[in-house]
Amino acid sequence: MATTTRTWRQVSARVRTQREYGAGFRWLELEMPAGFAAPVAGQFVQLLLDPPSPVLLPRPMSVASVSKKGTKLVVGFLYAPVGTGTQAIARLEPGSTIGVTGPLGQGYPLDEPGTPVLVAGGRGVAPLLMAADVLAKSRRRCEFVFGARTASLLVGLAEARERLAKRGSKLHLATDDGTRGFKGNVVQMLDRLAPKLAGPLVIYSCGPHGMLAAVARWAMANGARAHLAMESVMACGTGVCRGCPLPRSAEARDRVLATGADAAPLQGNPEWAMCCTDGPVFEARELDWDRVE
Amino acid sequence: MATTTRTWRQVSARVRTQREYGAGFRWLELEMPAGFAAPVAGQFVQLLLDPPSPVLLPRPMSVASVSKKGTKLVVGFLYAPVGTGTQAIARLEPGSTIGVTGPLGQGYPLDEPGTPVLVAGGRGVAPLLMAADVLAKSRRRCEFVFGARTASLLVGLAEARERLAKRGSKLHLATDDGTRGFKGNVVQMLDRLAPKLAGPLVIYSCGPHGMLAAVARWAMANGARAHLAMESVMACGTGVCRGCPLPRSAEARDRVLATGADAAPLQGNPEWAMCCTDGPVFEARELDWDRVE
Amino acid sequence: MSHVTPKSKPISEKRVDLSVRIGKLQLKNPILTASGTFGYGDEYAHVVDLSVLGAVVTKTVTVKPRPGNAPTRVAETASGMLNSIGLENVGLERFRSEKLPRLAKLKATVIASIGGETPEELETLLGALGNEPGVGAFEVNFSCPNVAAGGARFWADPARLERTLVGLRRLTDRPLIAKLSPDVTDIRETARACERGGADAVTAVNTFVGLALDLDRMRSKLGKATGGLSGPAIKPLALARCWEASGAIGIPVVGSGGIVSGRDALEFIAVGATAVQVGTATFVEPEAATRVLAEMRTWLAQHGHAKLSSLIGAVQAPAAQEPAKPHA
Amino acid sequence: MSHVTPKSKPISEKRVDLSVRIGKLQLKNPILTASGTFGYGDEYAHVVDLSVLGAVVTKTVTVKPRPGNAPTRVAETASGMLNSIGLENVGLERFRSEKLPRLAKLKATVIASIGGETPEELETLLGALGNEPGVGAFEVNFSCPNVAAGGARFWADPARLERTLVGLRRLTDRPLIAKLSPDVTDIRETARACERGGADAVTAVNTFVGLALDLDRMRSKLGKATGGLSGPAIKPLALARCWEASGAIGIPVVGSGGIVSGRDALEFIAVGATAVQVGTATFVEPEAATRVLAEMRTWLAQHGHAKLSSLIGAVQAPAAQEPAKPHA
Ligand SMILES: Cc1cc2nc3c(=O)[nH]c(=O)nc-3n(C[C@H](O)[C@H](O)[C@H](O)COP(=O)(O)OP(=O)(O)OC[C@H]3O[C@@H](n4cnc5c(N)ncnc54)[C@H](O)[C@@H]3O)c2cc1C
Ligand SMILES: Cc1cc2nc3c(=O)[nH]c(=O)nc-3n(C[C@H](O)[C@H](O)[C@H](O)COP(=O)(O)OP(=O)(O)OC[C@H]3O[C@@H](n4cnc5c(N)ncnc54)[C@H](O)[C@@H]3O)c2cc1C
Ligand SMILES: Cc1cc2nc3c(=O)[nH]c(=O)nc-3n(C[C@H](O)[C@H](O)[C@H](O)COP(=O)(O)O)c2cc1C
Ligand SMILES: Cc1cc2nc3c(=O)[nH]c(=O)nc-3n(C[C@H](O)[C@H](O)[C@H](O)COP(=O)(O)O)c2cc1C
Ligand code: FES
Ligand code: FES
Repeated sequence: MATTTRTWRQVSARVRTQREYGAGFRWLELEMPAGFAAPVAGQFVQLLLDPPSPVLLPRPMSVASVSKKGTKLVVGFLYAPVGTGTQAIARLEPGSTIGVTGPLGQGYPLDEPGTPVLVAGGRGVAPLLMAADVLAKSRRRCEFVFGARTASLLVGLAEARERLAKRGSKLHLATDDGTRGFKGNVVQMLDRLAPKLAGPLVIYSCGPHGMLAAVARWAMANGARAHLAMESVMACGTGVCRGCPLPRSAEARDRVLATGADAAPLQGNPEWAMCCTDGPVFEARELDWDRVE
Repeated sequence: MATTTRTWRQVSARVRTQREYGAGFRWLELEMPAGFAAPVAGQFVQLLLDPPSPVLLPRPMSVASVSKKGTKLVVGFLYAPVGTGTQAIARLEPGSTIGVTGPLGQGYPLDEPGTPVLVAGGRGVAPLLMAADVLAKSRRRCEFVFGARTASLLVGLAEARERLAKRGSKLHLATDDGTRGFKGNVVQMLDRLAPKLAGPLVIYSCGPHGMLAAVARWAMANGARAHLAMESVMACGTGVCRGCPLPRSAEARDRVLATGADAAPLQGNPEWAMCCTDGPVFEARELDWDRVE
Repeated sequence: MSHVTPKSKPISEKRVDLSVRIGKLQLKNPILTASGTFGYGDEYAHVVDLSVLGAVVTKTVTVKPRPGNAPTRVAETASGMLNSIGLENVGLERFRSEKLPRLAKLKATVIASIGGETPEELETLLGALGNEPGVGAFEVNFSCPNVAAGGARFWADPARLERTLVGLRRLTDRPLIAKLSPDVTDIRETARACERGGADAVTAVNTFVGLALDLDRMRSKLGKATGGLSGPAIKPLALARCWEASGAIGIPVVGSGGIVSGRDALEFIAVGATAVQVGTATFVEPEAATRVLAEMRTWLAQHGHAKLSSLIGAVQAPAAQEPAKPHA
Repeated sequence: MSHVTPKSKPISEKRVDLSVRIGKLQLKNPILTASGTFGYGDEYAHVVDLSVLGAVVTKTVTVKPRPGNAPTRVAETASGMLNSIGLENVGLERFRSEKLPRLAKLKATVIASIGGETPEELETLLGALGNEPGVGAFEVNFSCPNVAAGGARFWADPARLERTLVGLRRLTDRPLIAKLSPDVTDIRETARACERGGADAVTAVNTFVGLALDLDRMRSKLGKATGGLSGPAIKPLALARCWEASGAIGIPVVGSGGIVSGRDALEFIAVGATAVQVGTATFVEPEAATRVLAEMRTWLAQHGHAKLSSLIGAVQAPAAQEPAKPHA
């Protein structure tokens, strides 16, 4: 749920490193100035190219890692240069600057009870590796399901394997075409895996909306809770423009209507949740998955 | 006068070198692909940043040097990064590419009889050094008047001195504040210089419009011919948009009206000459200097 | 257009008087936020000191809460953005009970934007809010391009505008600002109708109707076919309409459309705007409005203008529109 | 808006039929040059093979030669440009004696753009050119924003448009295309008036009235106060107007405004345009029109569309404008 204490700032950050990450993705690390709050897994920032920029609006990007280098906060991103904005970000050299607004939105509630099952699709792996680290710090191991259409799209697999092993978590691979790991999708994998795990399960997931909807439905059908990191086209990223609606479930709608301002401190729209401030992480029961695009 | 045989092309050129040139100016050298005709002194090109560009239109730029490096044509530019477009050009690294449309417009008619006097203001020095080279090749020495408000704005002075000395031409410096050379402007310098030169004089000039107007008036008053490189805001640079008018003199107007299509093969507008195709170099008597901005 | 700025020596920024007046409302400076781009003010309060702005124009409020349009609601275009929010807002009740008190605490000068599908709805709103102590003025949104009923086209009729304003005028003694659509054949006519109806000012302009297609899915990028275009792309269009409107009426004009810098703000003021609104720029840079204010103050000081209000309409006379030397 | 494209296998580019028809005029493809941005055609003939284009629309010609407006005539804006050329052109006589023969040699399909300050002037032009063998169709410029008389606002009156077209209709058997201004409250009304008057098509749209200020000189960047805005900045606005016009009339619409790529062209076609014009893009890249044509052909082949004309209006039904799931 949205909180009224806002900690985000807009700052100018320095590019620390930037490199190819495989499968068409890139890895970007920014050094943040003092005063920028450390993001938690599942939160995002808005990246704004310095002027003159070929695009107008900032680009939302999930936080993929947070670390300290000396006294400096370093924030990492795993991204695909798909269009004008991200391609321009891809050309930034170390030492150059970029605007960052954040941390934004609601991250994963990693303190929920249950057996944590992390379900990643493609580049969704990054925030979940970050979540796995946090869970490990509070001595909770997790099951990490990593799926993709085909083996070559299991982006950053080597790193995932290494980091999860270090933390005693278990990696389960699934590819639609069976080129790596289990042949099938992550939901079929959940079906296989669940009976072996101690309930209740609490799922944290990030990936394409189609996958997230399937995971959400699986969770609701199987009595698990699931927290899903959504995306939407955005303008402001801060809840102001009302540009990033996601359809609330009937249940959430009724709750907003019943409890009014308390349930939705920001604006209390019973019909639509805002991806940027009510999310981007939503529990499965919050959204109407039939209407999610 | 505009010619109907068009030789310009739009090509992609490679940045060979780019460096500071002093007084806030930069020197840019582009390696042209085969098929790009060698520009003559006084002509210009349109530089178009590769997409995604922060500006829409190409930027007109006078050719400041033309040379052959091996089989490659290399074209040089002396420019000031004054706004978004030229500042973006200033960031181009060697090896990167840029679009070039050209050569465009009418250059200096360097074969006119008389004693050549080249009159440069500020960055106007570049095309005139190029003109001096061409004159030297046909064994004509020139008087080179180089003026600026103050000594530090005599951009590329060292290079000018060296190149002109090599060709046996004579450099005359003038600064408004007397910090270098003659104290006064280039027209006062012409007043002093003219009596010592064998008439008729043929002046080639490049610099701010105010200076060019003064030179033009001096030439008309003193029976000299003067060819002045003008500028205008431009869109196409190729005579099509009709966006770059300069006011014709009454004399030119009557001539266009009398001779019609022959006098102005492109469009024959008696009122306005187009900077990009009728110019950018105009003889003093072609324009109405009272209406030049 | 004629050149009227005296060439003066720079002065200290402290000496620059930025105050302007809209009807009875004295503003400490002409920089306002644009409705719908600053929420209800408090969303940005932790990064922007609202009390330094000329005023905060709140999101358009309607009688009933509105959930707004289905996704997708925003799409970027060349130097602009399309939006189809559909007037999502908390409704009159919560606006009054929750939003206004918070703005009062933040010491913002508040201009409340109200919107309705009918003159009656606007009267209901103004009847309820017209004497609220926390509201300095009202902006009446006659120009939302994104609602099925009561949108820009409905309000493009000068007679309807005039009649409606006459009705509203009786309900409040605060200044009434009529926000106009640019999508009309002649904005002078809608502006004049507002003046006749008793408006204290007009805002020129709201967004322009636009469309962007997702070719691969063969449908609009927005959930509705069309949206409203804002941002730098529309600045020249908004500026022309602001200039036309201000030449046609005697009441102040508030400029809006693509303002991103202090220079942009001054361009609107020079063509006749008394105040300006910063909209889309805030999505890019939350502190845009205060930066615009600072840049404007610096420019004025550097150019020796001690009084901003003397620049209003500096470039205005429509007679001077013709070139200096006419020619066949 | 509804999704109608079948997901098909790619086909060979050679199999793509690009032909379209405007009245009696069969065009080999829908890519035209926009009036005023391609001169009289021959200026670009050494870099562009005019015979591969759908048609070349020539610079608007008036009865008498016009010298055009005083400087400055162009100014760049965010993703756009303002122009105030003022219909500089060689006049009817030289157009017929010099320009048309050259275009004929270049094997271009020619659409002659004509402009007038009165219906009578247009009749004079069409009386003289209406049966010229070198002209395939006429575009009547009812929408120049940059002339004192006979400009966009003069022609924004539907009744005047209809009457004038009725008069022109008698003077030629070639297709008549009415080029409309976007600066109207409802382009459906001007479009319908043209259809009633006997036009074979309308072009939507010409440039939008805009203004850019030179703050340091406190005057317009142009010689006249306002100019016409073109380029990518206006694409969403032009697309919306093209979509509205094509939904309102039964005759073809020619799209214009900000088209730079094959995808842009297809967006206009998908919202109902039968052909499109490439304007400002040509100033940036002289070969823009042929590149747009090539990109369009490639897209169609890759998406398995054997017939471009089946895509015209693929995204059109205004009824489908509402979101799938309406909500209060
Ligand atoms: C909360 C959030 C977190 C995100 N995290 C990441 C991340 O960690 N890594 C990453 O690579 N991308 C992430 N994205 C997506 C990223 O923001 C878009 O890829 C980016 O905005 C595209 O910008 P562009 O200028 O390159 O492309 P554009 O030219 O704007 O568009 C190119 C393509 O990307 C699509 N696109 C545009 N905006 C979005 C968007 N907001 N979401 C999804 N697709 C979009 C367009 O429809 C188009 O097909 C995230 C988006 C959101 C909302
Ligand atoms: C024929 C010709 C030859 C030129 N040769 C040179 C040259 O050799 N070296 C050089 O440094 N510049 C030259 N210029 C000027 C150069 O084209 C402009 O400086 C450039 O277009 C500015 O682009 P910008 O995006 O950096 O600035 P903008 O942001 O477009 O404008 C910044 C400032 O430059 C002014 N400006 C814009 N366009 C022009 C223009 N066409 N002419 C003059 N001022 C302009 C603007 O009014 C503004 O004050 C030439 C111009 C022409 C027409
Ligand atoms: C996302 C968004 C929402 C808007 N909502 C409103 C609104 O509720 N009421 C209103 O009068 N104008 C609204 N506007 C219009 C703006 O107030 C402003 O007039 C317009 O965007 C042009 O200014 P700009 O280019 O600075 O954004 C909205 C604009 C945007 C972009
Ligand atoms: C410099 C310039 C001159 C133009 N001259 C004419 C003209 O003479 N007649 C006309 O009908 N349209 C004229 N136009 C409008 C274009 O034909 C076109 O409709 C408009 O520019 C929008 O398309 P674009 O964004 O692709 O340029 C002109 C446009 C520009 C930029
Ligand atoms: S992006 Fe503006 S409200 Fe979410
Ligand atoms: S710049 Fe287009 S005609 Fe000269």
